[in-house]
Amino acid sequence: MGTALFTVFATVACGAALAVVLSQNVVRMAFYLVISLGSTAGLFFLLNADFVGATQLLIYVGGTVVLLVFGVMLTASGPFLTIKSSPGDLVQAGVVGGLFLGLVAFTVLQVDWEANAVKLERRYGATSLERPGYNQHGEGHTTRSLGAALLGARFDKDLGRHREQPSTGYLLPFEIVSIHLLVVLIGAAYLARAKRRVSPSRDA
Amino acid sequence: MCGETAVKPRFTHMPLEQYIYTGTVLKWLLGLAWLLPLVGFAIEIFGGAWGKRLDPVAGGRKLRLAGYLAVFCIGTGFLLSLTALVVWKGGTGVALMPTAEAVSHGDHAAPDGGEHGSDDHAVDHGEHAGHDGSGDKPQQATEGDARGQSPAAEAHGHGEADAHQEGGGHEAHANDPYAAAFSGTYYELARFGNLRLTIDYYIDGLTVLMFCMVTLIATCIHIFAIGYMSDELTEDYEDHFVHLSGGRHFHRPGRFYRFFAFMSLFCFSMLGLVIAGNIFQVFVFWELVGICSYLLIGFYVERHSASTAANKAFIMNRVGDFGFLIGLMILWTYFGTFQFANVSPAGSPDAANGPGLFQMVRDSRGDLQVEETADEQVVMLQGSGSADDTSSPRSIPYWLLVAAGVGIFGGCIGKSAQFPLQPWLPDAMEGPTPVSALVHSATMVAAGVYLAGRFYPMFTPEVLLVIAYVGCITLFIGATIAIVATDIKRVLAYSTISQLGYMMLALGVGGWAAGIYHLITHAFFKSLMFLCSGSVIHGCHHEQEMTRMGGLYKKMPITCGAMLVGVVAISGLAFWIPLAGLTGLSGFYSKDAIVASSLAFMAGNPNHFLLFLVPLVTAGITAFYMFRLWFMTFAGQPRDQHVYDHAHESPRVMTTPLIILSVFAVGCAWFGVLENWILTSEPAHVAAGLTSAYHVLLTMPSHHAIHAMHHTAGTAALIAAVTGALLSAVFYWKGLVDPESVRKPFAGVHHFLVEKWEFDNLYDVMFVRPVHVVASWCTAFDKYVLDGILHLLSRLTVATSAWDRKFDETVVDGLVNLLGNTTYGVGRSLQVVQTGRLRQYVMFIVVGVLGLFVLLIMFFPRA
Amino acid sequence: MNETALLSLTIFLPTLGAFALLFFEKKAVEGMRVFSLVVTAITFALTLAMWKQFDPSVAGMQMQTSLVWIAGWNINYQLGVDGISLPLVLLTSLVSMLAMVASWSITKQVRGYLMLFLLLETGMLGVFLALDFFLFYVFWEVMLLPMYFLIGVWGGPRREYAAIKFFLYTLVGGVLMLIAMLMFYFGSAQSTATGESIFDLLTLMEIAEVGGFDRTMQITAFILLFIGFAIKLPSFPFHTWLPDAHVEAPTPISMILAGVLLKMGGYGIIRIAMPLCPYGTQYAAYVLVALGVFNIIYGAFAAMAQTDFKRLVAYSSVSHMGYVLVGLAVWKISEASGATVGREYWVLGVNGAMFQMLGHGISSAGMFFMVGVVYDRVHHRDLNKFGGLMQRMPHYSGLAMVIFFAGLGLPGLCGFIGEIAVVLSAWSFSPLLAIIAASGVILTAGYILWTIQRVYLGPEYKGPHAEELTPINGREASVAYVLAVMAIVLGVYPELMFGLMRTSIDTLTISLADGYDAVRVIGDQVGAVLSP
Amino acid sequence: MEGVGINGYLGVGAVLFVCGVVCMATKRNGIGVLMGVELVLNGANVNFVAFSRFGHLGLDGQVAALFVIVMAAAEAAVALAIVLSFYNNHLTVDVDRADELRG
Repeated sequence: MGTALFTVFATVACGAALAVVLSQNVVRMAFYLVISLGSTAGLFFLLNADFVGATQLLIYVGGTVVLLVFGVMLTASGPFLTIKSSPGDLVQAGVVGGLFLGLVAFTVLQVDWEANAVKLERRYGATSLERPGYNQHGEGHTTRSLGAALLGARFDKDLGRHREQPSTGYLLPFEIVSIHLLVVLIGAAYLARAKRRVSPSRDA
Repeated sequence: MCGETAVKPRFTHMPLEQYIYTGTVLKWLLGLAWLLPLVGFAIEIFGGAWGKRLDPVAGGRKLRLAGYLAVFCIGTGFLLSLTALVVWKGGTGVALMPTAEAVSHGDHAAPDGGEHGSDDHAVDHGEHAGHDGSGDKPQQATEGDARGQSPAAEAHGHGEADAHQEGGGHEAHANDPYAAAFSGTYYELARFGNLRLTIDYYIDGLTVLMFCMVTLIATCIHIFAIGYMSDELTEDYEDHFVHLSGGRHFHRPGRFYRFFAFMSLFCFSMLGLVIAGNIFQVFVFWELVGICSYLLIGFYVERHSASTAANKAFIMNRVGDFGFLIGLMILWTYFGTFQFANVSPAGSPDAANGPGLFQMVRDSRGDLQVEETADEQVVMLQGSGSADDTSSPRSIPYWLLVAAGVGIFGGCIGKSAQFPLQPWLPDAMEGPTPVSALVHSATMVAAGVYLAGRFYPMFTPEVLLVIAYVGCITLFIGATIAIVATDIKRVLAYSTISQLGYMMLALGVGGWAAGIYHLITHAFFKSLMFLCSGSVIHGCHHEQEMTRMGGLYKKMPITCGAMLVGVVAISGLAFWIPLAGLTGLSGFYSKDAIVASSLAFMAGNPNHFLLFLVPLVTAGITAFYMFRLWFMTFAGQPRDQHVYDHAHESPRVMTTPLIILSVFAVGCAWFGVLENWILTSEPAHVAAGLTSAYHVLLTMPSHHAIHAMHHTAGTAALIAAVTGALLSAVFYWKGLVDPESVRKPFAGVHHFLVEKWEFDNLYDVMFVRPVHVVASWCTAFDKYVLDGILHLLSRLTVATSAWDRKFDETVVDGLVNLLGNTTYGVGRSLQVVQTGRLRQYVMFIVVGVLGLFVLLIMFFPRA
Repeated sequence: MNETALLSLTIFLPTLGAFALLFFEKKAVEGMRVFSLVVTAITFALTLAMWKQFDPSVAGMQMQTSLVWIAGWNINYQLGVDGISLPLVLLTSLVSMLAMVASWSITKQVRGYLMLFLLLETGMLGVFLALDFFLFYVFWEVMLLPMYFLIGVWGGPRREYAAIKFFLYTLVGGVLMLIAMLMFYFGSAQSTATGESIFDLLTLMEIAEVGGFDRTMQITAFILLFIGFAIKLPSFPFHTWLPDAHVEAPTPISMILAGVLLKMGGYGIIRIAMPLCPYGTQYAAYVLVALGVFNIIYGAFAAMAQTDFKRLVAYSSVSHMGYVLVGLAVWKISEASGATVGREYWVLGVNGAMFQMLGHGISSAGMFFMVGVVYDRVHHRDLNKFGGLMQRMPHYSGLAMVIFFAGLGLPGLCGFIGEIAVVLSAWSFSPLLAIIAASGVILTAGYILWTIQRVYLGPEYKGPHAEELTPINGREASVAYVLAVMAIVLGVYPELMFGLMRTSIDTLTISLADGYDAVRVIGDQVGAVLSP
Repeated sequence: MEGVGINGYLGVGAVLFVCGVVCMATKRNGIGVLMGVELVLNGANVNFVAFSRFGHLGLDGQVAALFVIVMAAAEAAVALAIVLSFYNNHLTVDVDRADELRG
């Protein structure tokens, strides 16, 4: 069941991503992108990362892509919907991309994950796979732990254990990201405000 | 230093006190006579210049004082010289008057051989002081001290000469020239260890004789010059020989005082030359007479010909002096002294100065001591001149002695205008006539002969042969040119050259006394003739061409007569006078002696027959051209009426000296006094002659041999002279043959003679022009090569600095720029990558990551 | 007066005078001239006082002064006078004084001229009196600069060229001397008692006398020093600066140049090059004599071809200074034993050379002055455009002839004694060279008489400005008379100077011979042996 | 684990990543480029979460993924603003025209 689902989601995600690449129309690209991102969210679910998957759907599929579509709408005035890449570029990028894919695949395959896991167990103890902070077997229970981690407490690591020092939380990054988002929003708003200063002929 | 040397302690025939006394008196008498003209010179030159400035108007009259002062100086000098003669004669006990027996020998008035009956050196010892005139007592000579022979003894001995001639086996005794000599130092110029440069005196018979002769003649000439130069007394002298660019004649103030100043300076120099006790001093005064001659020849400084002639005279003399210098260097190096001879007896102040040249080179018999060393012949020197190496007897290589002799004789060649340096003398006639009379006939040019005679002991037979031949060539050249010369003074000048040649010849062939004899007689009659010519020139208003004269005997009888005396004297004519036998004027005797010497020489050396034939023939030529001169000037008809009309006899101030000189020209050789006098100074080795020499087979005639030839030679010379005189009369008096008709077939020869044997042209081509060429080469070398190198260097430096600049600009700056440019260029080249194209950047990133991974995998393989 | 202060005072009095000139008003030209003349006259008087205090029988240095100057390098302010330097000092101060009298004709920037002139005199006197090599070198260079300006500012039309030529030549010489000086400085360390390097000439001479400098060093140093001094002398082929410098220099400077500066070359050789390098001297003796002889002939020939009056006199200087070279170097050694032979002749030669320097100092200064007198009037020097001066200026011409005859080497005048002494000494060294040297008398007579004929004799003056040919004035006559009288005095009474020089030169030759022997005998190891 | 192991997820991440890169490299449309970026980030997120699941990171990988998502959102906003601004200036979204910084 899991394998089948994975196969479906993986295939869809990869195919949509490929479609994004190959598509020339920006609107279609946006559509395929939504597909791809959605499928990835499915993969997250398969990986027991329910909160992340949800966030993926909400923010990515529901927010970011909408944003992109707005961008398309704001800019794509007729002829610019389709800006064709040259086939040469495509081939060049394809080759390079293929090589890169091969490299990454090679790297991934090089690692003996089983041995690695054994090694890690030996270092951190056999309890490494225990998930004291959330329900290990039930899906969709990571939310509480994640919220605590973002606030600085690592239930997933420290709960029920004796540690001289508590494990590192993500409170500070969280705050930074908050401010960051605020700044970005203001900056985006500033950048995007409409002003026509330059005549089009200048870029001819 | 000298006391223990090989030279024996000297002693003269007079006691030490007498030597010192007489020597001191002579030293100061002659020294005063010598220095007086210098004082005169100083007063004349400064007084003249100042007097003229102070009083330009009346200056002319006062300037005459300069002439009187000069006459006073030289006249006093003459009186002092006479006094010196008396002192010398009294002090040394020399007898000048021959015995009555000798006088009766009219055919040759002077007893010249000193033969004695005995086979030994029968000499009169010097110790017998006070034997004046009676030193004829033969005495046994001890070995080595053959000195102090009184010439009177010879005179006496001569009477018996003929009787002993056949006896054979007897040899002529040696005269001791040091016996009647005094030497010492006036003044030391400089001294370096044992090397001394000094002003010395060497007073012997010859010195005294020369002093008397020079001062006497100079006095006469000075007196004459007062008259002759009187036209210089004006403030506005017009020189007709100088044409200015405007065509006018040259006007200048008279230079009376300057003339006499130079004359006085000359007298000083000449007397210094005569009194000189060393060869260096001779050189000093040699140069000084040369410069006086220069000044006097160039007296008319505005005449180009005069200044050129003066230059020529001085430079040609310098050529001779070059030889002189070489001689000096050799002598100085090997002898370490310049002194002729140091005759001061032990105990006198100058005795410590060591032996002189003559004493070193010749032993007490007057012989050279030649030794064979491994590779050369050397002459051993007697005594030692240097304290450095008294241990070993010093010697001089024989050939160097010859070289030294030839070198010194080179100076004589220049000064006495001998071949090949004779051309300056005729040109020297540019000077005023009294100058020609004094400087260029009687004294200075004779100084060469004097020096050759004085330096005689240093001459080896080879040198004598050179002297003889030089004299022989010269006398012939001079005589031949004189035949064709028409300028009255030039004729006399060539005649002077010729006569000087005779003197040299005489010295060269061993007739020492004959040469000096002729020097004295010639001085009298030649200065007489010059003064006569001066009188003529003065009377004819500076006309010197004989072709415009003639018949002047009526206008100027005294001059004419005096000139005739001179002409007869120089021609060597003699007359049969009933009571006295064959009697000639002074020249007859001296020339007779010369011809006899050369004949004797030829008898000993048949190869050198020219040395007899040439002078004999030239004796005839001499008579010819001298009579030609007289006939053309005084006899016959006037050739130029204008000149004749204005001619007049000279005033008494000029004729009186003529008469005085005439007297001496006639009679100075009579009674044998002169020859005796000369013989007192004859070098020791002359009398005996020499049978073989070291390098050339030469025989020098002894007195004996010469005497044997006397009659033959005298007769031959007389015949030649008479022939010449008659021939001259035929041509120029009686006009029986027109000279032109003879000249025509010999036009080439005539031209050659008129051109003075082409010497001037030859020298011009051979020396003058090459010198100028070399001079210009030197300048060009400096200008183009040395300066060229310098400029090249400077240009190179500039170029180098330019390169340096370039180097800086290109290489050094270039490197820096290259660095910048390369960086820039790399940047530029990377610019290509910086396309600004976003997509490409992405590609780069990917490729870069790929590359990094590949590198990581390759170089950091998994452990 | 205090002996030691005397020398310093003599040297620096002109400098003080030069500074005192600053206090004159600019307009007071005449006052400045008179003042300078007084300064030079007092300097001359001081040198006469030096002469009076000098004891000619003592060979060594007298009136020595020695003060530490730069202690770190052993440089001392060391002065002294002996028989070799005293005559030249006298000559220097006399010629300077006369040249100052002749300087009245300078009208351009008088103050500057006079100051430089006086500084120049300081330099010259210092060179002759210094006993420390470094001090000598300093004075040598001190003298150079004023001369450069005197020629370059007050000279003739090509003055810059001449001045630079002079400067460069002399500077090159100075540099060579500097190299040699340092060679001795560093070479002396192993021979001094304290093991220190020194510049003290006297001590260096003592070291050289016992063979403290090895052969190679002596030869090298001698060549360097010799070239340095030969430039000044001047000797072929380093002489071409001389004619140009003379031609362009104003008359008084020409007098100084010929009368004094050239002597420094000779003095340097005899005071420094020879005593410090006895072996080198002997090694090069033949070359030196040959060079000197060549100078005599070459200079005479070159003089003969000149048409510029001053240039002629300049070349005659080259010729005359050749005798100096000959006289100094006629040092003969026996080929077999190596010992000095005929030292008397060498002594004569050195004496002759020294006297030749003095005589030439008088006669050439006089000749240049005589040229200057006529140049001041007619402003040209073309020999072919003169003539008849004897008529126009009889007084002047008479004096000129005396001085020219002195240059000609006429007996009784100063030129003769030196020449004859040198020539007489030469035969024992080398007959061939002696003969060639003697032949110079002919050429000398040739060019001098020809010059006299062209300038003074003849009927009329051929050049421009004939109306300017006025008789010489009293000032000019006084200079000419002093020179003419000096020429006669030295010619007639040479003992005046020989008496001063004799002992010193005698000692010098002995120590040179010793120095040569020391090196010859013990060879190169001597330095090692002697070092403490 | 049942089903696919970590390799599968990593492979998907890699594919997504490469697709994003190729997308960035080929799209001339600025929006397209942005989409490529999103894909890349997404690929990375897959990896994070996969390691969170299969490794010893605990929730760290998920937290990182969350941050990436936030970052992506912010980035998208800003990039979109830039694209708009670019469009305003050039009247196009062709990134090849944006070569003002060309060297």
